[in-house]
Amino acid sequence: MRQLTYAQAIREAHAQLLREDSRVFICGQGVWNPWYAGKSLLDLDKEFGRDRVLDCPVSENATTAAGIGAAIAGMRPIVFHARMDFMLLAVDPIINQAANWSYLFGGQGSVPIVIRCVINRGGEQGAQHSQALHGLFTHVPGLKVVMPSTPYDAKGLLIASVRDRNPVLYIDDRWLYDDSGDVPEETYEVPIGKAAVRRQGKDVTLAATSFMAAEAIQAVETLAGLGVDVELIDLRTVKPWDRDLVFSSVGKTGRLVIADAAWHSGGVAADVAATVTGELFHALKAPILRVCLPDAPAPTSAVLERAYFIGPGDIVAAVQKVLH
Amino acid sequence: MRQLTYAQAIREAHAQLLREDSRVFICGQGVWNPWYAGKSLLDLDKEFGRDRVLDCPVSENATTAAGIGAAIAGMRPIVFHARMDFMLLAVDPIINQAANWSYLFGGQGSVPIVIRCVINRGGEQGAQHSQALHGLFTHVPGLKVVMPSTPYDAKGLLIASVRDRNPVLYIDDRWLYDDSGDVPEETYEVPIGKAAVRRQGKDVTLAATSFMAAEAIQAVETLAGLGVDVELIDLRTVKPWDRDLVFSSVGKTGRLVIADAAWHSGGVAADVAATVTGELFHALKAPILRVCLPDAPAPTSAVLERAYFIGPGDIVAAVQKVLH
Amino acid sequence: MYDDRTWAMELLTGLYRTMLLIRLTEERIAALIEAKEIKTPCHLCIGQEAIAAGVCAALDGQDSIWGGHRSHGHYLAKGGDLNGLLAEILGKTTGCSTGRGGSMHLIDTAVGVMGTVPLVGATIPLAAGAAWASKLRGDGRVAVAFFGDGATEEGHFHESLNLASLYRLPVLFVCENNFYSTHMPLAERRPKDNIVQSADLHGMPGVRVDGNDVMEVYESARAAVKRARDGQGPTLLECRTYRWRGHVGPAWDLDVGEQRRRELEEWLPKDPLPRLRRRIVEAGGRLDEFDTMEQEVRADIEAAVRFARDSPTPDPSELLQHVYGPRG
Amino acid sequence: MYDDRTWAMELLTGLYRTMLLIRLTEERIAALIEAKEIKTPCHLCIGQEAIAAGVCAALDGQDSIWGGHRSHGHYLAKGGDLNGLLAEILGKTTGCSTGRGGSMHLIDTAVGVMGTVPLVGATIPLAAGAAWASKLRGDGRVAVAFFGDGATEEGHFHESLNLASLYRLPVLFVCENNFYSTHMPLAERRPKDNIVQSADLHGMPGVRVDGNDVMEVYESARAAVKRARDGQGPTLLECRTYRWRGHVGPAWDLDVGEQRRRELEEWLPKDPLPRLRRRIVEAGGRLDEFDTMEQEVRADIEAAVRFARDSPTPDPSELLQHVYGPRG
Ligand SMILES: Cc1ncc(C[n+]2csc(CCOP(=O)(O)OP(=O)(O)O)c2C)c(N)n1
Ligand SMILES: Cc1ncc(C[n+]2csc(CCOP(=O)(O)OP(=O)(O)O)c2C)c(N)n1
Ligand SMILES: [Mg+2]
Ligand SMILES: [Mg+2]
Repeated sequence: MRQLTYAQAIREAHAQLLREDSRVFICGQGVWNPWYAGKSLLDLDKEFGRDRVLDCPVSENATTAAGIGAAIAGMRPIVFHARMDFMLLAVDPIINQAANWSYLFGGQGSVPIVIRCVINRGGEQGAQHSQALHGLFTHVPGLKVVMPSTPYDAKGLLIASVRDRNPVLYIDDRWLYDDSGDVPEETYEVPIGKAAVRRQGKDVTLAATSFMAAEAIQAVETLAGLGVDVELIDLRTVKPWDRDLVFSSVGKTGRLVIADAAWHSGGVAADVAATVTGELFHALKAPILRVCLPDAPAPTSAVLERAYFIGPGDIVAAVQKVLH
Repeated sequence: MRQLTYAQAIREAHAQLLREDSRVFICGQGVWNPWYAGKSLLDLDKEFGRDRVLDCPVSENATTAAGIGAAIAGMRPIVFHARMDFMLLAVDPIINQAANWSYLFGGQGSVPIVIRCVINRGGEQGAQHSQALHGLFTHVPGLKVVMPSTPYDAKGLLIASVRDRNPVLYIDDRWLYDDSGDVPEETYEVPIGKAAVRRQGKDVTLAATSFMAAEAIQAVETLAGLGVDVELIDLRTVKPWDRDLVFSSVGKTGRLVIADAAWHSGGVAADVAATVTGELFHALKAPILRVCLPDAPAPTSAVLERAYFIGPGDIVAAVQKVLH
Repeated sequence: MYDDRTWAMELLTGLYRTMLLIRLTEERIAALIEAKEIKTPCHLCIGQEAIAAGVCAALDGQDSIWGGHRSHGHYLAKGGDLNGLLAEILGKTTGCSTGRGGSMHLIDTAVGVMGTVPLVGATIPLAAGAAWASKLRGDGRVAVAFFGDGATEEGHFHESLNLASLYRLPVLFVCENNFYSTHMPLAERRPKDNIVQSADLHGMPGVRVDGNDVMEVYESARAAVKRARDGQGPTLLECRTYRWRGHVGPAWDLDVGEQRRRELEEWLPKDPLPRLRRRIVEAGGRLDEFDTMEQEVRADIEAAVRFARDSPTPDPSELLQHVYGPRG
Repeated sequence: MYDDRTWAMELLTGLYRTMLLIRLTEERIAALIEAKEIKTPCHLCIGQEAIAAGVCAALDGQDSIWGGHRSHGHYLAKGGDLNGLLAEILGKTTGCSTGRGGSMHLIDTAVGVMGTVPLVGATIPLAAGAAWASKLRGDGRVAVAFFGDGATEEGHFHESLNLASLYRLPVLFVCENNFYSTHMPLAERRPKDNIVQSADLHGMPGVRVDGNDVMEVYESARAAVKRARDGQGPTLLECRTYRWRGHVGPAWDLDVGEQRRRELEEWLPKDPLPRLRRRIVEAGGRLDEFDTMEQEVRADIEAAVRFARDSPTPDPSELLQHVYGPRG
């Protein structure tokens, strides 16, 4: 099948959505320039015009809130934040308004917005340009949060997110932009809330998110070489995450490791671990381990970055730990 | 010993801190008027002057960030947010700046600020005036988060928070303001990071936060009546929470219920459950249950509020569940 | 100063009827609060009715309005269902927000009340966004954000004005400057009494209006709406007015002391209703018509109170409905 | 227009030396980036040196400055340690932030560099807070926030100006208007080229300054500092200038096309260094002194590069240090 990179897949989804639905528009900082978005929005402004692809002032709060207002008024905006760190200025409209809107009006209002933000870390950028903050939003009812790890999902989840009538946080990872994979030319949806089994296995369930789901591929191969048969689940949606699939897998393996490249305390990994312990306790044969970032901001110096960020090796170690 | 209400205890701590340390000042909306803060700041402006007790414009971001700047410059500000919901406008300076500051300058900067916010829910106020959002902040390294449930702790934790050299979120609950208890007249600190055993027990460990820790008193009595011997732990600090005490208690009881009046998905309860499962798995005899709010915004209509908020009954039910 | 051709008697009486409906509804709500029949916090707009009435009279049904915590008047002026308002405030399923929103979260999309929410200033950018939608669709609709003087202290007020002006969005920013944010007078919150000046900074017209003169409000709003529909972008209206009751609830709020007492003495005579009433009489309106009108309005309000009382409370089993909308 | 008494030769040569130090350091850093020896993103201030130099010359050692992502110049102008800057950018333990901050997070509290951080506009309220501290302590110190034109689009820019003006805080808001926010020209981000007008809205003096004339910058800053110390509150300086290199990195950034090329042609002749140099020569400065100065500055920079290269990288075992400060 046709191969696209992760960034190209995102760009294609945007283009097809802009083409198929006149209600779709894109706004945010950096959408006219590859500096921020890499190839993921390349020349969309030239193709669809700068009315529908709008590079905005440095006003995260109002840009996001205006997108919310446009969504309530019937549009299908995609608000872009080149870095998730900057989106903290827009937490108020996202949590107080977008997340609550449907409920507090008894379902009479809905906010079909996609708030797209990028995890863009490493490269000695430091603490304020590295944060993976999805764990703040998975706590909040009314929001959906998706984190594709493959080009296929990057396209399919963006399409599903834009077509969903709820506020969806679409989080892509700059470290995945050059990965390639099969991507159909036509539009298709990857259902929100459904995880994917990347590898069947019987010894341990490994549930991973986003970049760690990609890193996990290598880890499970290494483990296979060591005779460990891992079932790898890519969560894809972290709110609401796929209880059925995770439960049935853990029901089978009795062991669970969760890999999420966010801070260790709290967050998605903790919620998955807590939920499984609460509801599947008697199926568990071993402690549930989380492979996450240390509870510290990101440093800059390359030697510290190498110590800070996690990868396949950390996954392998955790899986071996739950087996012995 | 002398009895004070929770609100009076908070007020006394503020007054003593203003008296003992000229670096302390209070700013935020509603500090000159009991409407917002109840008796917890009553007439402090009259006693200490409106330079040091400052009622600010409706500018949560800049007020909080200016407090952070003043703290970096050597003051000991207490920034007040009458409702935690409003503080979402100040998440950027709290997370991007205050939490990261010490680390990214290698310890050369510190942010000795107390950001005090109130959980003020119920009363048919609805979704945007009811949120208990501590779970957003317990995910973030560099922050400390305290949630007193008694007048004694309300005073002692505020004093400890102001004397701490790190950014501390001090979260009090409007539903506790009229509770009374023993409060020494002199200044004292309740150490940050230390939980309190409210009742010794051998059957189940119940770890509760803030208002739920108060509600739990009644629940454990009911349970005692039913012959269930609960060890009740008031976490008091939710970041960093007291691993030693929780671990030793669960090590003894083998059973854990966590009560936190915040949304069920994610948050502190999930982190405690996940951590105990990860590190104390073999001591566990039963699933860890969380007693939390449903994953929904707060409704207004009283009948829905009654269904939405949780209390002793929910705790009792959960404890009985982990016993059978 | 008025363009007299526009002052047909129906318009005048229509404006009066709207203000009367708001005034009497708010007073009825005040009574229900005192009777402890209402629990949800209500921020009454008594004294400020002319702004809601004047602005909404300049709008079409298709146009949208967005409000805040003090928006009973905006809801009613735009044609929001009276029964739905009372039922919502009494926490009933028949409420405009099905009993999930209370006084501070009102909606009636059928008449363009898109939503009122109590985070101060929150709907300023939302209204700009609705205008953005209209500009992209070319549907000719105008959006209005109602907010107070306090809301202008939120940074996103400025961010929103800049966006709306930059993109020439068809939106009216209607600031009801009642000189207070809760207990805090304007002078303790900003160096100058110059909210209207924000417009010039952000490159749009700003008009300072006597917010207790409904005709002046109407004319200014009409001009701003025309500008917006003609694609010339947003306008900021600073409507100067005064809140009679407490920040929240029915109390006359003399508690905040001397200053308020003096100010009230000065503002009560500026009551927008008698002012318009005089004008109508000058224009030949008959006094007995006012009595008929008042009886009709009171009857509607009492019917709405009965409707609300007779309506069922929400079923707790539906607590978790609508956390997510359709398709999710 | 200048008060000549203040233009002692030492002041002029001091200003020149500061600008030269910044220029040559930035060019050296540019070379190290091209040599791939520097990885941390560097936002060079080449062409804008006069603002950092002029403002900081008007400050005392006790005064504090706060910067952003483009702050190498601010750090050096305030007297920040050159070795510490180079070592930080090379990611060494001897860096001013111990290798945890990189180019975008600089600090040297000994000389009043309180912190530079890359969240746009983030230090505007922080500086106001430092000024608040000074007002409460009565220590006579002034705080300066350096930020760009893009930062004025963040709502907290306005919130901060309002707070500072309301409380008469001793703070200077120094906007370096280089007409770009990354690739976006000012005209695509706000309706009017009127940043300075924000000052009047918020009740403080606003001064538009030729940001490439170091003497004009110095005089305006000195007047604002005096106002601040006298308890008269904040001032906004809009210093108009131009960024020569790319938003980030050493490239000349002609990629953004014709407009940039034309603008550069117009701005390169306004280079602040030759302008001051001419002035010094008019005032009787000797040319050979410039050569000596340049040799000295280059020697310092090379020494700093050597120092940085010879310094150790942080020990990974210290990764988790300083997440929390002392006492916790
Ligand atoms: C973001 C936010 N901050 C603070 C509050 C608390 N609050 C509720 S109403 C109000 C006063 C707002 O004043 P103004 O905007 O002038 O409206 P008015 O009450 O005068 O109609 C405040 C500060 C809030 N609801 N939201
Ligand atoms: C809050 C936030 N939003 C967006 C960015 C991305 N960003 C980095 S630098 C920059 C340009 C800022 O322009 P300006 O303030 O004029 O400073 P200049 O780069 O021109 O010196 C932007 C938008 C950021 N760092 N922080
Ligand atoms: Mg007001
Ligand atoms: Mg700029």
